[in-house]
Order: sequence, then structure tokens, then C-alpha cells
Amino acid sequence: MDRIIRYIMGKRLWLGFTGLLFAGSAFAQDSVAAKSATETSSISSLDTVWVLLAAMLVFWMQPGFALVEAGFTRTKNTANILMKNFVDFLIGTVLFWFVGFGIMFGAGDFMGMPNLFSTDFYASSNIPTEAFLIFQTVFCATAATIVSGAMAERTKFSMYITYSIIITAIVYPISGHWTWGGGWLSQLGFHDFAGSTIVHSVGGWIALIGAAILGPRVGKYGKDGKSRAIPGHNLTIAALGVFILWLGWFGFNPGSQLAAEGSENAIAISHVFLTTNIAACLGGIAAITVSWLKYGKPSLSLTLNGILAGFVGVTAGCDAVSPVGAAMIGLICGTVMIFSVEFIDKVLKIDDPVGASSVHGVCGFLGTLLTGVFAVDGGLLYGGGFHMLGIQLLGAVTVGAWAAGSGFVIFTVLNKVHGLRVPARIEEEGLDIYEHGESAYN
Amino acid sequence: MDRIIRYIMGKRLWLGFTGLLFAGSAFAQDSVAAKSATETSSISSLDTVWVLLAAMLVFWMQPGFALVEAGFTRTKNTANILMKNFVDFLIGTVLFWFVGFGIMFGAGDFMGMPNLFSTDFYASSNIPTEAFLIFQTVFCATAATIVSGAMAERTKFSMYITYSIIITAIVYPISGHWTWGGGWLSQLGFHDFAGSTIVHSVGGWIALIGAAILGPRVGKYGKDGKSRAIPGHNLTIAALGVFILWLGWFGFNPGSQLAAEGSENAIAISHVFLTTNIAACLGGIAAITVSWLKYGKPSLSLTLNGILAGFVGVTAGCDAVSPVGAAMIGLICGTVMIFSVEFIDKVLKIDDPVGASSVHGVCGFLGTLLTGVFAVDGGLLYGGGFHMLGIQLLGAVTVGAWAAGSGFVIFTVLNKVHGLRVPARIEEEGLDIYEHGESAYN
Amino acid sequence: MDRIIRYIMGKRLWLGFTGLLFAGSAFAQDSVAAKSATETSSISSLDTVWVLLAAMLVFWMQPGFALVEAGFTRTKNTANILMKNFVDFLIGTVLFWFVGFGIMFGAGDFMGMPNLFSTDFYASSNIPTEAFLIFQTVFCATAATIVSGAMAERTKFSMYITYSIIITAIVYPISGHWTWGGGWLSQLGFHDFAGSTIVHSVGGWIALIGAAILGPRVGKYGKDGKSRAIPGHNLTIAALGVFILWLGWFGFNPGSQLAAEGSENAIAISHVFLTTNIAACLGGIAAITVSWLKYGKPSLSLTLNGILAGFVGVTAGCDAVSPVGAAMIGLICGTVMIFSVEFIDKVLKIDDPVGASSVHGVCGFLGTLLTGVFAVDGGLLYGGGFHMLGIQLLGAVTVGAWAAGSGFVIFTVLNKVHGLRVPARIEEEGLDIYEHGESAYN
Amino acid sequence: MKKIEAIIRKTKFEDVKDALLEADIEWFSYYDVRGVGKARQGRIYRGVVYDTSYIERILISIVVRDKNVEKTIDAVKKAAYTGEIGDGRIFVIPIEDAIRIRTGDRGDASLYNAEQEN
Amino acid sequence: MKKIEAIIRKTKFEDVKDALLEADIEWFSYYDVRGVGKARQGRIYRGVVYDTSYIERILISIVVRDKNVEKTIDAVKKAAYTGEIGDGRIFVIPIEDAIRIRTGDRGDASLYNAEQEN
Amino acid sequence: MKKIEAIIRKTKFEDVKDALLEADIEWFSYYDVRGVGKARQGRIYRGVVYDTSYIERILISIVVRDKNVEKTIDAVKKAAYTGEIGDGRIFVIPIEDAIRIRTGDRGDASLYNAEQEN
Ligand SMILES: Nc1ncnc2c1ncn2[C@@H]1O[C@H](COP(=O)(O)OP(=O)(O)O)[C@@H](O)[C@H]1O
Ligand SMILES: Nc1ncnc2c1ncn2[C@@H]1O[C@H](COP(=O)(O)OP(=O)(O)O)[C@@H](O)[C@H]1O
Ligand SMILES: Nc1ncnc2c1ncn2[C@@H]1O[C@H](COP(=O)(O)OP(=O)(O)O)[C@@H](O)[C@H]1O
Repeated sequence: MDRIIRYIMGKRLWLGFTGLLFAGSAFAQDSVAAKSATETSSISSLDTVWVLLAAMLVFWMQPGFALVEAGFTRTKNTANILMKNFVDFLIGTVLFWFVGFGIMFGAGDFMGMPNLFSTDFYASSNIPTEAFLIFQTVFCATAATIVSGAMAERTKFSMYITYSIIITAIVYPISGHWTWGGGWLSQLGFHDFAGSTIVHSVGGWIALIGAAILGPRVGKYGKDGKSRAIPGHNLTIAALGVFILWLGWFGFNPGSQLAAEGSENAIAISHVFLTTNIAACLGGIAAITVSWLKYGKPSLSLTLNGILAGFVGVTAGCDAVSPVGAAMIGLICGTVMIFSVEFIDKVLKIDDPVGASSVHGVCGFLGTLLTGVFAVDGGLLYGGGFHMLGIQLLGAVTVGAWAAGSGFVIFTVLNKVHGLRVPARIEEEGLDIYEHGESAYN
Repeated sequence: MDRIIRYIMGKRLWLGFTGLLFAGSAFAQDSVAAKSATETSSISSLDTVWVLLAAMLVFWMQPGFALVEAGFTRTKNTANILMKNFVDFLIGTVLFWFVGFGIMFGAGDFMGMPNLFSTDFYASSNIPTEAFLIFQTVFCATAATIVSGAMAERTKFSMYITYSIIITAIVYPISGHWTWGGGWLSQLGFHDFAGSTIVHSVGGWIALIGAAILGPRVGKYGKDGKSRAIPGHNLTIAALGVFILWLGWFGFNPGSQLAAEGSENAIAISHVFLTTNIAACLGGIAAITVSWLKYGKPSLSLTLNGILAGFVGVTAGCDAVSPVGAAMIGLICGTVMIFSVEFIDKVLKIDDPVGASSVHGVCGFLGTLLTGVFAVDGGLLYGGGFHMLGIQLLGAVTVGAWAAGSGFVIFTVLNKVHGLRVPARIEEEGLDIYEHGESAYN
Repeated sequence: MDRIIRYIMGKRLWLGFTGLLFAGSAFAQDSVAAKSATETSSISSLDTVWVLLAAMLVFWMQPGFALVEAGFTRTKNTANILMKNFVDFLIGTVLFWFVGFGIMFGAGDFMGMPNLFSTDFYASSNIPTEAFLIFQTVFCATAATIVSGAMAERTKFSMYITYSIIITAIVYPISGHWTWGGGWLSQLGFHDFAGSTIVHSVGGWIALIGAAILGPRVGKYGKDGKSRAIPGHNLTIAALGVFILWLGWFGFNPGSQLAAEGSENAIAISHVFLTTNIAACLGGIAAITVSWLKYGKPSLSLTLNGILAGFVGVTAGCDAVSPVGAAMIGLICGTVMIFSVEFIDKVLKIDDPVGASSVHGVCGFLGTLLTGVFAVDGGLLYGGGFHMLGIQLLGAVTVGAWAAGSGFVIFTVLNKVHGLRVPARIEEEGLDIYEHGESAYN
Repeated sequence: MKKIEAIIRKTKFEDVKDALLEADIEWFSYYDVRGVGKARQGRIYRGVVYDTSYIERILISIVVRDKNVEKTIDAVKKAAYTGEIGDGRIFVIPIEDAIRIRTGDRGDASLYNAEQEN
Repeated sequence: MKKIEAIIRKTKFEDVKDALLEADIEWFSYYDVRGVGKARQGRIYRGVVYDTSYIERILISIVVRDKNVEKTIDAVKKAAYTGEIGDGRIFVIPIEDAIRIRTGDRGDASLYNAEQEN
Repeated sequence: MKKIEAIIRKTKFEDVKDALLEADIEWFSYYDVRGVGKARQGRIYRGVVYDTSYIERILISIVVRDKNVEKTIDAVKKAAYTGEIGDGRIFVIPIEDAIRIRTGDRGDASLYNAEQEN
């Protein structure tokens, strides 16, 4: 995705919303597939098919997150967590189309202009603009959905909707603009191929702040302050969720090449596919090994997290590192994740039911740095010195600060104004009944 | 799919079935990949890959339907409903290959000739005939599988097999012939890009008639005639089912373009992908909003139905409407669905456990009409007048009447001859044990 | 896959492992996408996309196996069986990359040389070597994962890891070398398009031997020696697993063409897609019919196995038989499977909880033979005489003997040295708690 | 005090619940149980002796003051009745004491809500 | 009448069921329970004190006429026995009355099937 | 011997478990139950009368020797208490006999572990 050049051809404030109200006239302005001859001449059908396939797969990560989060939480909150995973995608689709796309890919130093449903401002290159829009939409939804896991089992549904809107429409597109949108970070040479920082750590840091401000679930810490296990209700679906995410990542990373035509692209997507898979496997292996050594038994739930840690870690550099480099990134992220989960749980005493802040926040950060270490071209270990590593650090820190800072403001304000958290009784009896009037299992 | 021209080159009554009996000689007539040079020259590999990918995704809707239906019904009938969702696909594959394909795509005014396993009569254009056959097969199976949900928890398994055979082999292919098969409706200019009417409302109307003739489940209506909730046993798998259907629809609609090569096709499939996704999201948003206003709480089960309603609605016009038009279709269908579910349940007192008749029947019908309203080229709101809308109405009504009429005849006859419904005791104890000798959970 | 020519251009013992230890220097030798101009000129992007898509789908079979195995076993061992299905893929990825790929595709009569992370020895043709490696990796993992089902609910996790390593790194690649690796069997003309023998029966025979050596689960056979049912805990997820495998098989078989470009390839993959689907459907129909006649009721669990039997059976000849031939193979395999399950359970008294040895071992063997019967070009029924059938028999028997023999040695040695089986108390209380310290449902 | 345990059809649960609430029962607990019985003649279905080990029932457990025992039994009996084999049973079990955790009330007082009106 | 509650191993369920049906028990109900105990020496596995809170057991509940109590206990005792820790317990609880919903029979009559032969 | 049945909040289970083990209870069984009650004023939430049929509780069942009854009740009462509506109840039910399947011990002897030390 790094490689997209976004010369903005012109912006028109197309009054989409007014159009909705005055349908007759507004619709007359639409045109299906209205591309001028010059624009379409460069479109590659194979690239389009590849990007659409990747968009499907990234969409497919939604059920992956939904199942992982549902599986890692309790029966009484299952309908709620599923609902959240739908709602953020529903909202994300509309808002990213409405404003996010313009903010992210429009012209501007700090951010682009909201596009208000029009995509005309964007000059498509090898694929139709609509394919590019849908691909970017599913990425945006991924960032938003990460947050729901960490704040599960105690957040008001209305508050969830509110902050999802803000994240999708504003927070994600702005930092996205800095990088994939051609902004200042991309001009510095910051390398985040498919979004370790831009997608995952943005989601992860917001998740961490959110979980901290919300406070732990009832019963999570004993009177002595000791952390207690609140086991997830269904590891089978959590495991299925990880497999789904795995498949989805084969779209997330190789798809971010945004092209498949020509042998250069063919080789690139094959390479990214391979490194992505290797890092995930070594993330899992690291988690199994460490949990076995540390706790005496190889834990399934930590293995699931380890695999995801490997994925998140390699996402930034999957195009730039060798398979051996990918293996190292996987090993490191899978290992660090376990200590991070323990640290956040036992030392910081922040209750993150699914480990989202460790997996996405910490490993996304780490993976971005490690790209500066293992990149074959410019990485520390390949004689590139500290230049690239420095820029990677700068990017990971500024985007992280942006995400955490925004998160802090959003959650503090919402908490003051309306209260983020459901009353204790509702938490006790389960959000499903009180918030949705249904229970997931009958 | 609309755009396929089906000049029939010649029909040979290849005696496939006799061939099965006299294998030795019959097999000698087969040939793998026997295409004459002239035929193959126009085949596009990229189109083929695209159509095969779409066929996979449409196949993938089978587990989607299976899980939605299983999740929305009770534990004791789970094995039964899963079995039905397998059986209709197994049967559908064989029968569509045996007769349905010929009836649908053979020459003829009312219907084509059964092809009896041969596909020679069909002149492939841009893709191999076998790819076209498999794509059409999975569509046919979708129509059949819709019915099982509405008639769940009380239908004899043997009767299910019987009517599935009739629907797959005769009912669906005949109305399919009128439209995608080059029949009279397509000649009038009826526009149903991917099957709001041809697939979904055919399934939906048959489902409605079937559920009405069967009668409600024991305990569904109290002595006072009031409707009672019979909650589904597992909303987690129902939600997963909707996600699966979502992914499947990215094959169902964009795949119906049946081509990807050339920038025109690349733009078209991107456009269809985008409109499809937008309509689904707005269907879901409408359902959340309406259920929140109407019942005080946002309901997960209605949200799931709302998303599907948006999909079904946009399926007819996904190529012809703008993204904003798709959004409107989604909003309308998601809203109407909720009232339709209530109307069928509380006023008509027809017991449709999964809401199939509302989602597929009503929204399929509605989506077909709305294509005449929102089509950028010819739609009412774009100055096209009532011409297109009229033809859409004609098509939706005649195909609906055909489906409902056939359904009425089939179910009435089966009910008289053998009885559609299991005895009360079996319904009480669950179909799993009595009909299949197994239970799904142990 | 049959059609790959593997001229080995040169082998370098790249010291990958040492490289891991002395990262600095070793990494310097990596290069991302280092292909010489001559090599890349022949790469087809469409072929690459097709093979990567197929690799995704074959990867997707992992959750399929995981869910089928979990669903067919008991609650208390669910985390264990899920863990196994992750672990074999994690290990498989690393080991196949490390040594398996070299053994399988390197030069040599009996086997190739371990490649130790380097892929330079392999001359890619139409697709990048890395795409080929990933495709082969997911195939290898499939063979390994089959074994876990038959040995479920009583094997020590550490022993599972040990034998998985041996199978992935040595057993599978060696017999793979004989066939797809250009070895002696392929030179004889042995035809196993996508792996009925090479993948499935290898896994199935090892599974059978393993289950026999382990002995039956506690409570499986009564004091009178009569077999007792130990029903699986969740047929819903088992059914979902079969649907997942179904989708996966559309990558497994059509993907094994390893190309899509050109009308010849387009027709071939369409053909394989069609025959694969038909065989699966008739496998399922056979299982329903036979179970209905034999047990008085159509059984869901046997239907699931029947569909898989059809898939396994047609995998060898999906490119070589006509659709009618595929139907016959499906019918035969689906029927034989039921009797095989009964025979292994009641006569041999080997306890295979998921029927892996029947589905993969027996039907893989059978499908390989039936290719010699139904192949349009050279099959017995098409006047090809017994030549092809003889070679198929030879291949199926030698590979089967290799797998069973290796399995026998591995399991006997492990059983002597360390004991394969958990103590009775652990088996009773469930492997989840004792082996992993977690339970899957809470 | 007595504990009334009623094993009823799942499909009759709503009816029984309504009947109990009408009969002024304040609270009851319930859970799923399965029943196993001897295969009897009437239980053969399509030539297969039906394995009764899978009959799902709901067990309702209500602790009531002695004076409410008969009223409760009657309510359940009427509401759970279909007349077909499998309607289930009601058992009456002695309870020696009851404690309401929230207030510490013991005995009969723990069963009804003195503070109901607030 | 007495209620016999037996907490047994899941793997012994089939044996106990057969034994009960052989001992002429007409009907019983069962459901899953979990057991928790003090961690005892014998329960340490691979250096980790095994958290007993997850031991799954089946609870079988049979209401029998007084004269059948011992017969039932014996049947369960024999069939559920393995000799290893964790075989479970049997409890005998008094029942004051029983009602068959379908017929309205009360007391002992509600337990056995007078109409068994039809 | 008595059977103590306590219906408690799920979130209080860990506390109660710890309290029981501290109070020297050797063993107990538990399972999930659901509670249904009359809709009362205090139970109306956001204008919707909250359907109480879905309140999940854990039922803990402990058979203890007579001398331990009060100790056990106290332990549960203290640990399960929150003071808000819905804390649950404790019931005391007479047990006539108990049998340990493994050893055949009957009566009180079946409840405590004579062999505890080995
Ligand atoms: N003696 C018993 N002990 C425990 N549970 C019983 C007993 N008799 C019946 N039940 C329970 O009651 C349920 C219904 O009883 P059933 O015998 O079918 O009633 P009916 O006499 O109307 O046929 C059974 O499923 C079983 O769970
Ligand atoms: N005092 C008790 N109260 C309630 N349930 C008990 C009691 N003692 C044992 N149980 C139940 O019986 C089961 C088996 O008892 P256990 O003590 O393991 O038998 P053993 O004496 O053979 O070791 C436990 O899982 C528990 O559920
Ligand atoms: N009479 C009763 N019979 C059986 N179970 C009861 C009875 N009363 C209360 N319960 C159980 O106890 C649980 C909690 O009781 P509750 O009335 O909410 O306590 P509180 O008096 O503190 O409000 C309920 O969910 C219900 O399952």
C-alpha cells in the first residue's frame, strides 16, 4: 500500500447527504461506472481481481475477531460482543465512505478533506477507485473492531457505537493519512507495508486506554488485588476465529501489494504470503514453548494469541524481510506477547479480556521496529545502520501517541458525559439481556 | 448473468442415465475437456478464475444458511436442519446437472429440454461450459436451501427430500429459463442481475406457502392465539452464518458479471462489490435502528436478518444503481423486513422460525421493484419513468406467482398423499432422534 | 501437480540454521525477491494468483479438520484436539521449509537432499518458487493433520508433537518425492493428480496403525467386547468443518493444476472443479442411502463422512475422469466407507473416533485404483486395459506400505521409549485439564 | 417448608411458568435434565426401539411454605398436562431450613418478600 | 419413597444405566454436575496442583419405593465402581409425596406403571 | 447428615468456593440453574419489565455431617453476600444415608476422609 501515489486531481464537495434528501435530482448526478477513457486505460483486470479477493479476505477477518472475542468472554455477554462486531463494520462502511476516505486519501498536510460520499477526488491508477475504496474500508473496520475485545463485558452498547464512530471517521483516517495517504510520515520513508502500526497498534493502543479507563470487570481482581482467571466460554469458536483471521491475513498482507500483474508483483505477493505464514507459525511456536516452560503446560489460549502476535508483528515488514527474518519477528513477538499479557494483567492491572492490547498494540509496535532491524534493504542487521530503525521508531511512537491520546480524550469525555460502563447489576446478569433483550444460548 | 446470450447450437439427447447402467459403452463417449478449437479460442482464463472463485463463494453460502437456520432453531432439531442443508446441495448438484441445466438454458419458449448429464447443447462463450454449469449449480442450490429454514422443526425428512427434488429439478429452472435462460421475461428487458427474484424470492415464496400449509410449531401460539418467542439455540453460530453469507454474497453478486477481463468488467465488478456491501450495511443499520425504536433494545437476531435483507434487496440492481441508490435500497429493505416479520408472525400467524419468507420473499420482491426506481439508467428517480418499474413489477409478480403456485400444488399434494408433518410426539422430543437417530450435542 | 518437471539446477547447502544463530552475517545473504531475469520472464501472474488462492483454500482445510475432529470427540478433550490441529501446522510450516521441501523436490532416486531453508535449488517455472513452496507446505500439513483424529482422546500431547515432526519432515516428503518429486513412481506413469494416495492415504494408513497401537478409548468396548457409541459432542461444528473442507477441496484439486492461464488450463480447472464437486455429492448420497437402508435412519455423522469419502476418492483422478466417472467414484467410495467404518470398529476393533482411516486410508487407496478404471484416457472401462490400473495398484500399495510401515516403526518405538498414551485417570477426566490446564467450555 | 420438584416437558415450560406466577409463587429455579426409561412397547417407533436416554425435560424446583404446597402442585399439574405419555412427575421433598443470603432471614420468612412493596 | 442421588463418573454412565434397567428401575433423570474438592496430595500432576474445580460428573436421580432402595443402591454401587479415587457418592433423601402428572396418581402408585402392559 | 443447597451469583462462585475450602469442606458439587421470579417494581429497566426467566445462578450442593451445618451455612452466607437483590438462598435438606462408592462406607464415615493422610 506504501507504493500508492495519490495525486489529487480535484475535489468537489458533492453534496451526498443533501442528495439523500432530494433524491430525484441528486440521483441524476450519479452515474454507474462513469470513468473517462483516459482513466480506465491503465486498469489491470488481474490487479482488480486480486484486490477484490484481498478485500473479501480482510472482510473475513470480521468474523474472526467476532469469534475470538466471543470465545474469550462469557456466555452472558455473547450476543453483545457479536453485535458490536457487526455494528462497527456497518458503521465503518458508511462513515469511511462518507468522510474517512476523503480524510485519509485526500490532499492535505495533517489530513485530507471529508469526501461526503464522492470518490471523484481520487485518481485511480491500476484498479478502479471503487475497488480501492472497498479495500480501504475493510482495513478501517479492522482497526475499529480490535477495540471491542479489550473493552468487552462491561461497556454500554450506546457508548460503543459512539466511540466507534469517532475512531472510524476521524482517528484512524488521520493517522492513515500521514502514512498511506501520502502524509509526512510516508515522506520520511516510514515503512508499514500492511499496517502493523497504522491498523493494529492504532486499535491496540486505543483498546488499552479504553480498558484502563473502564476499569476491570467485577470479580477480575480479588480483595487482595490478585488477578483471577475469567475463562472464556468457548475455546472452539475462539480457535475457529483464529483460523479465520489466518485466512484473512492472506488477504491483509499479500493484498496490500495492491497489484498482481507482472512477474515483479507475482513474486512480491508470493514472498509476502510466505513471510506472513512463517511469522504466524513461529509466533505460535514461541507461545507454546514459553507457556510450557513458564506454566508447565502448553496453553491453547496463549497459542491462539501467539499466532496472532506473529501476524501482527510481520505485517509491517512482510515485503521487506526474508523468510528467516520473518521467522525471527514471529519468535520475538510470540514471546513478548506472553510477558506483555502478564504485565498488563498483573502489574498494570488493566483488564483486557482477550489480550487485544498486547497482541495488537505491543506486537504492532514491536513489528514496526523490527522491520527496521530485519529489512533486507536498509535494516540494522543487514548493514543499514540506525537510519531506518529510527524512522520506524518515530512513526510507531507518533502514531501510537496519536491513537492513545485520542483514545484518552474520547473515553474520558464519554465517561464524564454519559458514563462508559453499565451498572454493576447489568454486568452481573449479563449485557445480553439488559442491552439487547436476548441471550445467545437458549 | 443477464448479459449471457444463449444461442443453442444443437441438442442431443445424450442418454446419460442409460449410460450409467451400461457403463462400459457409455463411458467411451465421454471425453475430458473435449472442446473444439473454435470454441476454446475465446475463453478467458481470468474470467474463468473469477467465475470459479465466485462459484466457491456461492457454494460457501450453504454453510451460511445451515448455520443461520441451525442457530435460529432449537437444540433438539439441529442435526435435522444440518442434514437438510447438506441434502439439498447433494441433490441439487445431481439434478441440476441431470435436468435443471437443460431446462434452464436449453432452447424453448416456456422451458428448455432436460439435458440428461450432457452439456454439449450449451455454447460456452468466455468461460468453459463446465465452469458455467458449476456456477449455475450453486445458484440453484441456494434457492432450494432457503425453504428449509421456514419449514424447520416439524417437516418430515423424507418430504423435505421430495419437495427439494421438485424445486431443484423443475420449479427453479423454469422461472430461471424465463429470465437468465433467455426466455420471455429477459426479452422484455426484465433486470435481475444476480437473482433477487429468480433465486431469493422464488425460495422465499415457496417457503412462505410451505410454512403456511405445515402450520405453526407446537407451542408457537398460545391458547389466546398470541405469538410466543421460541428463541434460537445458538446466536453465535447464527451470527457466524451471516458472516459466511456475507462473504458468499461477494461471489453471488460480483460473480454474476461472469467476467473480469477488460477494464469495463473490472470496473463493473468493483462497482457491484461496493453497492452490495453498502446495501447490506444499511440493511443492518435500519434493522438496529427500527428494533431499538420499536422494542426499546437493539436486537441481534433482527440485525442479522436486516443485513440479509439488504443483501437480498440489492441483488437485482447491484450493477445498475449508484452507491447512494444501494444505500437507499438497503435502508428500505432492512426496515420493511422488521414489519414483515411481525406481520407474518402476528397477523398471518404463519410460523417461519428463521424469517426466510420476509428476508428472501418480501425483500427479494421489493429489491426487484426498487431496481426500477433507483437504476441510474432507466429508473424512476433518474427520469426513466414507469417503463422499467413496470417491467420489474411484471417480472417479480409472475415469477412470484409461479413459485407460490408451484409451492402450493407441491405441498398440498404431498400433504394429502403422505403428510408433510411429523407426529406431535416426534416434534416434542425433537426430530434429531426420531428422524436421524442422533443428537447434535452430547 | 503431476505435470511439474523438476530439473534441479544446483544445490547449495545454505546453512540456514547456523544462519539463525549468527544472524548478522546470515541475514546478509538473504535477498528479497532475488530472481534473475531469465527466471522471472516465464512467470505467469494469473497462475500465481490461482496457486496462491489454492494455497489459501488448502490452508483453510486445517480448521475443517480441526472442527470435524473436535465435533466428533468429547467436550473434555476439545482444547487438546484443537491444539493438535494448530501445532501440526505450525511445525509443518517450519519443517517443510527446513527439510521437507528439499527431500521432496530435490534430486535423488529415493529422496532429495534436505534444503535447510534455502529454496535456491528449485527452478521455478510458471510461478515463483515461494508460491510453490507455500502450496506444497499446506499440502504437507494436510497429511499430518489427518492422523490426529484417529488417535484422539488418549494420546500424550508431547508424543503427538514428536510423531508429527517425523511425519512432516520425513515420511510424507519421501513418498512425495517418489511421485510429485519426479521419483520412480512418477516415471512409471503413476497418476495421482492431487493426492488421494500421496496425501490422504498416507495420512490414513498412519492413522490406522497409530490407533491400533494406542488401543481403544476407555469405555469404547464393553466387557463382552461389543463396540459402543461414544457420540461426538457437537455435530454442528463437525458439519461446519465438512463445509470448510468442501471449500478447501476446491483449492486442493483444481489448484493442483498449478496453472490457470491459457484456455487449456482454464478448461482443466473447470473440469476438475466439476468432477470434484460431483464425486463429493455422490459420496454423500451413497452414505445417506446406505445408512438409511442399513440402520433405518439417515445419519448425519455418516453423511459427513460420505461426503469426505467422495472427495478423497476423486482426488487422484479428478482431472482424468468424466463427470459420470466422478459420480461413480463418489458412489463407490461413499458406500465402501460405511462398511469400512463398521469393519474397522467391529471386526478389527480399532477405535478411530472420527473414521479417518476409512475416509482417508481406504477411500484414498480406492480412489487411486478407480482412476485406473474410470480414466477416460487409459482407464479399464475406456478400453485402456489393465496397464494403468496395474500401475495405480502398484503405487497405492507401495506408498501405503511405506506409510503403514513407517507408522508402525514410529509408534512402536515411541510407545516403548516413552509411552504414547496418557494414564487412565487423565483420559477419564479429560486431556484438556491435565495436558493443557484449560477446558474448552466454561 | 417443602421443595417441589417437577419434571416437565420443555414445551410446557412457558405454561407452567405462567401458572406458577399466577399462583403467587415468588421465585423458582429450573434446569435441564434428561430422562432414561425402560423401553416399553408404546415407545417403538418405525420398528426401532427408541433409545430413551435422550428425552430432554426441564426440572423446576420451588421451595414453598407448607400452606402453599397443594396450590403449587395443582398449578403445575394443570399447566404441564397433555395426557400423553411423558408428562412427567412432581416430587415433594422436606426442607428443614431456608436462609435468604441478602437479609439473613431464616425459615418461612426467607421465602416471601416482606419488603415486596418498596 | 426415597430419592437416590448418585454422583458418578461420566464414563461409567452407560454401565450404571444398564445396571439400573436390569434392576427393574423404570425411570431416572440425570444431569451434569461439576465437583470441587480440596487439593490433596494424590492430586498433584506434573508439579502443578490440579485444580479440581473442573471434574465433570453425572448426577443420577431416581425416586424409588422404599422397598427398592437397597436394590438400587447396590446396582449403582457395583456398576460405578472402579476402585480409584473419584468413584463418587450415593445419597438417600426422603420424599414425602410424588405425583404423576399424566394420571394424577399420587404416592407409590405414581412410581410404577400399572398400565405397563398396554 | 444434611444437604446444603445454595443458589448464588455466578460472580460469587470463586469466593464461595474459597470460603468452603477454608471451612474444611472436603467436597461439593455444583451446576448451573436459572431463576424465574415475579416482575417486581425494582426490576424495571429502561422502561422494559425485565424478563426474569434468564437470571443465571450457580447451585452448590454440599452434603455435610450435622455438626458442620451451621459452619457451612455461615461460610456461604458471608462469601455470597453483596447486599443487593438477587444474592440467593440457602436450603437445608435432610439426608438419610450416604454411601461412598469406592469404599462402600456408609453414613457419616462416607463424608470425611479417614485415609486423607496417605
Ligand atoms: N422414579 C423416577 N425418578 C426420577 N425421575 C423420574 C422418575 N420417574 C419419572 N421421572 C422423570 O420424569 C420424566 C417423565 O416421566 P414419564 O414416566 O415419561 O411420565 P409418564 O408416566 O407420563 O409417561 C422422565 O423423563 C424422568 O426424567
Ligand atoms: N460432601 C459432598 N457433597 C456433595 N457432593 C459431594 C460430596 N462429596 C463428594 N461429592 C461429589 O462426588 C464426587 C466424587 O467424590 P470423591 O470424593 O472424588 O470420591 P472418592 O471418595 O472416591 O475420592 C465429587 O466430584 C463430588 O461432586
Ligand atoms: N422459593 C424458591 N424456590 C427455589 N428457588 C428459589 C426460591 N427463591 C429464590 N430462589 C432462587 O434464588 C435466586 C436468588 O433469589 P432472590 O429472590 O433474587 O434473592 P433476594 O431475596 O436477595 O432478591 C433466584 O434466582 C432463584 O433461582
